[in-house]
Amino acid sequence: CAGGPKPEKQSENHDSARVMFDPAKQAMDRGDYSTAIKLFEDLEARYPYGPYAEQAELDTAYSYYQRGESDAAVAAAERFIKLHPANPYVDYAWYLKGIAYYQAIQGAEWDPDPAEKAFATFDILVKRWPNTAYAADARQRMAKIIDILGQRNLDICKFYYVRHAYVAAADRCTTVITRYQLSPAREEALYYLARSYARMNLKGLAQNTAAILAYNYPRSKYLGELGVSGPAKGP
Amino acid sequence: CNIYRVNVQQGNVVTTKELAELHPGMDQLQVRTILGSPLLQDPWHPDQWVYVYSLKPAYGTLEVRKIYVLFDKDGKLLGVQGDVKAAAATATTAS
Amino acid sequence: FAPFTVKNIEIRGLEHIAPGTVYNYLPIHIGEEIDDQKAQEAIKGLYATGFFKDVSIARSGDTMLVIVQERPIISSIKLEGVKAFSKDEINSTLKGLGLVDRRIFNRAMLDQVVQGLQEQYNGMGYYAAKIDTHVETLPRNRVAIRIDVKEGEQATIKQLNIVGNKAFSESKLRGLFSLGAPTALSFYTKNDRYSREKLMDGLEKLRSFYMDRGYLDFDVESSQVQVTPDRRYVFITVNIHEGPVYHIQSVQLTGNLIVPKAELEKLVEVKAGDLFSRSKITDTNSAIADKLGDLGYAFANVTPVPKVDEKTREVAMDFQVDPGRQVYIRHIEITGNDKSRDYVVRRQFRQLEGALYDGALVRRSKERLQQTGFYDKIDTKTIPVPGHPDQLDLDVSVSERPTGSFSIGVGYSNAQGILFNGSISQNNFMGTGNALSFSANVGGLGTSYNLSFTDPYFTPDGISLGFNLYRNDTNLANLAVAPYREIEYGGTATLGIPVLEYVYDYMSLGYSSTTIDLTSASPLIYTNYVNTFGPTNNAIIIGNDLVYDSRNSPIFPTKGVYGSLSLKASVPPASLRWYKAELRGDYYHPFTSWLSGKIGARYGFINGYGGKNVPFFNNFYLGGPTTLPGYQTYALGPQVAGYPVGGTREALVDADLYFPLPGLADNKNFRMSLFVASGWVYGVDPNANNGAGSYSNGYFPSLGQMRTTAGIGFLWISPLGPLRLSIAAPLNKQPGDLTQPLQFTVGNNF
Amino acid sequence: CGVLSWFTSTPPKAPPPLAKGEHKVSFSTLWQARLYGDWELEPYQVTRIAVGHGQIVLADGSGHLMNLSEGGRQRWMRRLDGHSPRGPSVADGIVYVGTDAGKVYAFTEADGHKKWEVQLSSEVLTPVTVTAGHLLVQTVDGRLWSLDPGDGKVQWTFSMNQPTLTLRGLATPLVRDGVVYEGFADGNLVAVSLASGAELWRAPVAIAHGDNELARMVDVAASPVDWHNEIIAGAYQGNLAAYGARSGTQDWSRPMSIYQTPVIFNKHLFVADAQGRISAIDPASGTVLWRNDSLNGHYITGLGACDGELLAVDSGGYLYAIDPQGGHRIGQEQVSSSGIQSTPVCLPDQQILLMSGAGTLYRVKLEKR
Repeated sequence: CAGGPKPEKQSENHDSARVMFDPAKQAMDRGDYSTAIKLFEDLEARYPYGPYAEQAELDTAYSYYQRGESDAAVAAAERFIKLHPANPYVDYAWYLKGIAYYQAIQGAEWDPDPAEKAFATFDILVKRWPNTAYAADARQRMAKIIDILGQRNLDICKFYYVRHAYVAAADRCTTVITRYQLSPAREEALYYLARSYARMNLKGLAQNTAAILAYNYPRSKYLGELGVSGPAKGP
Repeated sequence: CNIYRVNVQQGNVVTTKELAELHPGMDQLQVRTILGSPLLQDPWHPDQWVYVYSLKPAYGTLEVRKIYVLFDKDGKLLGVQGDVKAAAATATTAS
Repeated sequence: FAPFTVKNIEIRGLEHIAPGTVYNYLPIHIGEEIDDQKAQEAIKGLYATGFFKDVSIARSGDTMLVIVQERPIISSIKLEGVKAFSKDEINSTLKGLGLVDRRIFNRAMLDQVVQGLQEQYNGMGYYAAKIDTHVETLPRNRVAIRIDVKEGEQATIKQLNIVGNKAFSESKLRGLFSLGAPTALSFYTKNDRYSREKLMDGLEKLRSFYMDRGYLDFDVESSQVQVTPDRRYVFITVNIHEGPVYHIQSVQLTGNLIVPKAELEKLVEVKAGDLFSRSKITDTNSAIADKLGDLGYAFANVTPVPKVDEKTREVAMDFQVDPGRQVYIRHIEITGNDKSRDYVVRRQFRQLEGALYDGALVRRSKERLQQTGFYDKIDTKTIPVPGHPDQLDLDVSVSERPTGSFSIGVGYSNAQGILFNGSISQNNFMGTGNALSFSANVGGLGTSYNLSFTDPYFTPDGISLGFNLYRNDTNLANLAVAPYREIEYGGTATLGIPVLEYVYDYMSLGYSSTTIDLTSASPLIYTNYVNTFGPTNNAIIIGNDLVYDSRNSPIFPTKGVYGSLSLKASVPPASLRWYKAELRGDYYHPFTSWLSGKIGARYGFINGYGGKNVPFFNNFYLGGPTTLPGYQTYALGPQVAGYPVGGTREALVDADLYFPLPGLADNKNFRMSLFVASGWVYGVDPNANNGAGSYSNGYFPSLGQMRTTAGIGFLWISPLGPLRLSIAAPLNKQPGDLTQPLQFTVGNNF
Repeated sequence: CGVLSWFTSTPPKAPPPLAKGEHKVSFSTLWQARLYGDWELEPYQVTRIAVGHGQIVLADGSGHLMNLSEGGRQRWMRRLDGHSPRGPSVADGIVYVGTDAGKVYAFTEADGHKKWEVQLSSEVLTPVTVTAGHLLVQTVDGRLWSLDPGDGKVQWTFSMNQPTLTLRGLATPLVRDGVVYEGFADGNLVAVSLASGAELWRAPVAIAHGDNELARMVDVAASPVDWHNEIIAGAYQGNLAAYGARSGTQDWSRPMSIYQTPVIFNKHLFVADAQGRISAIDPASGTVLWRNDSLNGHYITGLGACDGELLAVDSGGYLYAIDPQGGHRIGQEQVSSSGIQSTPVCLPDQQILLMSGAGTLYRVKLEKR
């Protein structure tokens, strides 16, 4: 995480705050996060303002994140953002909030809530601070989230397709195609969309979809089954 | 004894009475208030809405009814196609 | 001041907050024009941050002067003298309002807390309560807050007086109120403590009491709460106007009924001639709305329009039905499933996406989710889809319950003494909904190993497939039962087919091999069997169990019915030849939110065929904590030379009352029960062929033989597995019965 | 089991002893009569003992109305629907009584024959004020009723809306020259025409203030008293104020919390406030002549006057004599351990009638030392 902030001129407050800050920082650096959190929170109670307090708030969030307590990390990061919206390290706070949510993601087949919240937080980060050090990593994680959510909607599409609920299947696959185009699930989603349309006797839509599948994925293994050969004419 | 299955109903119920209320030139909002919003999003043709109704009874074959609603470029109703009546859809569960 | 363009912004009075923060919340920037109106906006914006006690904007030349006074930070909050509420209840409200250490202090918030607390104290009848706060300023713009409370005594109700009642006695009406003058039980019910909610709730009960008995014009004209000057006693006066009794003149159904009128008329609970009853009318409304809800009309509503005829004191009821639009479910969003995979939850849903909304299906789906036993909290909410008035999303949030138990432990049961058991079982294995478990038990009765796997959704339609393999080495020597040692191993495959909504049919095929070796004390009946059929026998068992299960939870059911008919037979080419039928039925009924009851019955018989009689090791055994508490395990039934030998017929009936442990009402893993059970195992004639015993095939027990016990039970689903304690007294003990009043088992015993 | 709640409540405080040399008056109980039925009166509401010629009429806590002879012997007794916390009134041979079941009765004083009874809308919590042609009562739902003495029919009603939380106890209406003056639970003193019930004027004796229902209670529960066409009224947690009888304009007002009815004799107004401090006030100007704080914290249940001395009674069952000029206590005696429930009634030859919370009638002799 970022280096310590440059000390400010108020002498009296500055020294006694630092006296409390250093042991907490050392505890964090050696990985003893629970003591670090305790010391940081004591410091904030005694010296609620000033650079050390701000740094303590950030480090508390980071320590919670390292201990895997994503909710507490998110809460600490949010408090920093409200208190110091103009602080130079506020982009780091947004990033911390994002990775705390990201940490709680279990995968495509589980609770989608943390994934959606992580995506929204990273989205704000990359839009407000496009060239911050954390934007690159944030974009990478956003792509990963798109893959996960895309796969999730594809799984649900297949769940309903097998149970003859073709409108539901088509709708879920369309969500993959429209909202998660970059996810690898798009290919299979196009395939199941085409089959759903076929099952519902919507021949025109089925052919369109098959053509788009062929156009985007010329060597897709699903083309054979759809009775579509190679790169047909465009949609 | 056969397995207990559940009827599978999908899509919008559109009655001939509602269809009769449509007349060309209506905008999309008017069509939506009469027919309701289509459950099936057509990703490829923004100016075409597809109202599908399907019912697969627990032990019977799938029966599908579909209605295409077509709009011109600036969203005015052009016309309606499709088997408004309950056409017996061919059994396509074979594949 | 006159509007001017801001060349420079200067902020004064900042002690700790960074200037950047103020700039960020200031809506005005350098180079912009500022006038009074914009200045006001800026001031409002800065106040909204909650950081500042005072904000003002002035002009000096072309610089905009922003003068602020920071609000202090709370460094500590102390709360003294609170006894009526739990401390953390108050702390969480304080936290909610932001009155926590390290937060910014705001006088208005403190007053709000004090007022809220006073309001709550008044609500609970602490009329003499006094709350005062001390805010002590500390260096570096911090404050220490102390709230001390003198609660005083809680005012008790001296008298609840109802004036104007003619049709019903005052004591009957007072019974409707949960508050009133002190009674012997007041120390427990606290009914003599005044609170506004209790009064309002009582008035509502009074109103529905009258409105359900024909008093259409009933009205509570006024209700007064009076307190004595020393604020120790409260008097409540309720002045009512009963009005005449009304009857229903006629009932009509109007509006767009969607379904044929006759179908809805069946749901109407009031008919001409009945007394007017508000609850029957509201029940009719919801019955019709539910019926339409099942056909997609989620927003159907029914307005009962009464036409009152003062003279004849009759009311013509017109139920106006407005179905509203048919509504569809677009998406079902499942959250909170941090263990079960999405499809494990989704497959329990009878309501599909992209389909008409059906209230009954949603209710049934929630019930099915509960029956999995995977979740302890299930909330479903319908959220309208923006822009599509006729579409809803169904949000399902579940909170998972630990479904697995990895237990290596020590068990104890009277029957087996110390019991070592280890089991790994997980009925939501890797979140797939499949159940996998392996268990090993070593105990006084011998050892048993069992591996079982079930996939409840082998096919999308819900056909389940399960296997289990087992090996039991049993030594009945130290039981009070006819001693023999038995080694049995085998396996079964079961296919579960859903036949109706609540009905499953399980077809099973199994193989088992049993080797017996007798001891010197084994009764003649056993030695005869072994001599004729040899010590080792195997069996190919085909079985069909038909199960009806609508219980609301597999662990602690309080509602629903469980019934099963099980037919099993051991068929050639295996050596054993028998067929067995067992019938079981349990009916659960909830009396109140915490009290529920069950009546159950079990009957079974087993016969040999093809010239072979029933192998004694397949006999029915009854007795013990899980079947007939109060009798030793397997100790019921006819005895041969002082040893119970089980029987080829079993009959058992029981009635139980379930209630939570007092004080632990909301803990889901504890339950107590009062029970009466009566059962008997028979079909063996102990003194036939000179004491060697023989099998008679009379099917029904004589009532005299049925042993009955009654007692109290205690069940705790502990991490070690179910812990069962029962104290039961046999009511018609006969000489030679092997009873055991106190029985205790921990961990699963086989 | 009302008694149970008595024991759980804290025992009333004993008063401080008299100052040396001040003991000028002593009381001795002549007789006491245990009344019929079990008792459970309310020590917060002054019960009236009506004294006819040679007879004492009173009501007990369990719904009995009794007529006793001077010597305390019971002459007749009637059972009422509900009980009557504020007791009966007697006027030209007729006993009028209202009950908490909302009924008003009229009995002949001589033989207790019931002339009529009528049902009102709520609890009748005031004794019946009897005037020529009108009976006046107030019910708990804030309604002032005027009934025809002949048959009890309702002549007119006047009502004020009630705050959600009020004090237990209502002001007995005062009637002067064809005008009814009555205090209400919302803190107003209202003048109403006796004949028609039309409102003449209303004056706020106190304005509700404070942030919760309790602090906002400002009931005018003490009955108004009149002095030289001025009406003096007091409000709980409010003021003691005087108003022109005709105009309703306020002459003077003094912040004080009052719920017991003040007493006027030899040109002084004596009043006991909610904290138990007794003061003497010049009714014309409202200035306080003296204030006796020795009974602070006591629950004064009634004020009276007898043989030139000021009398006070409290929930501890003590009867006090106070020098009207100097304001210090000159006599005190515990008449009953269960609190005095009625205002002291002064009989000729220095005798005082008192009724205790547990339902015993005392006849006490006052002797000057």
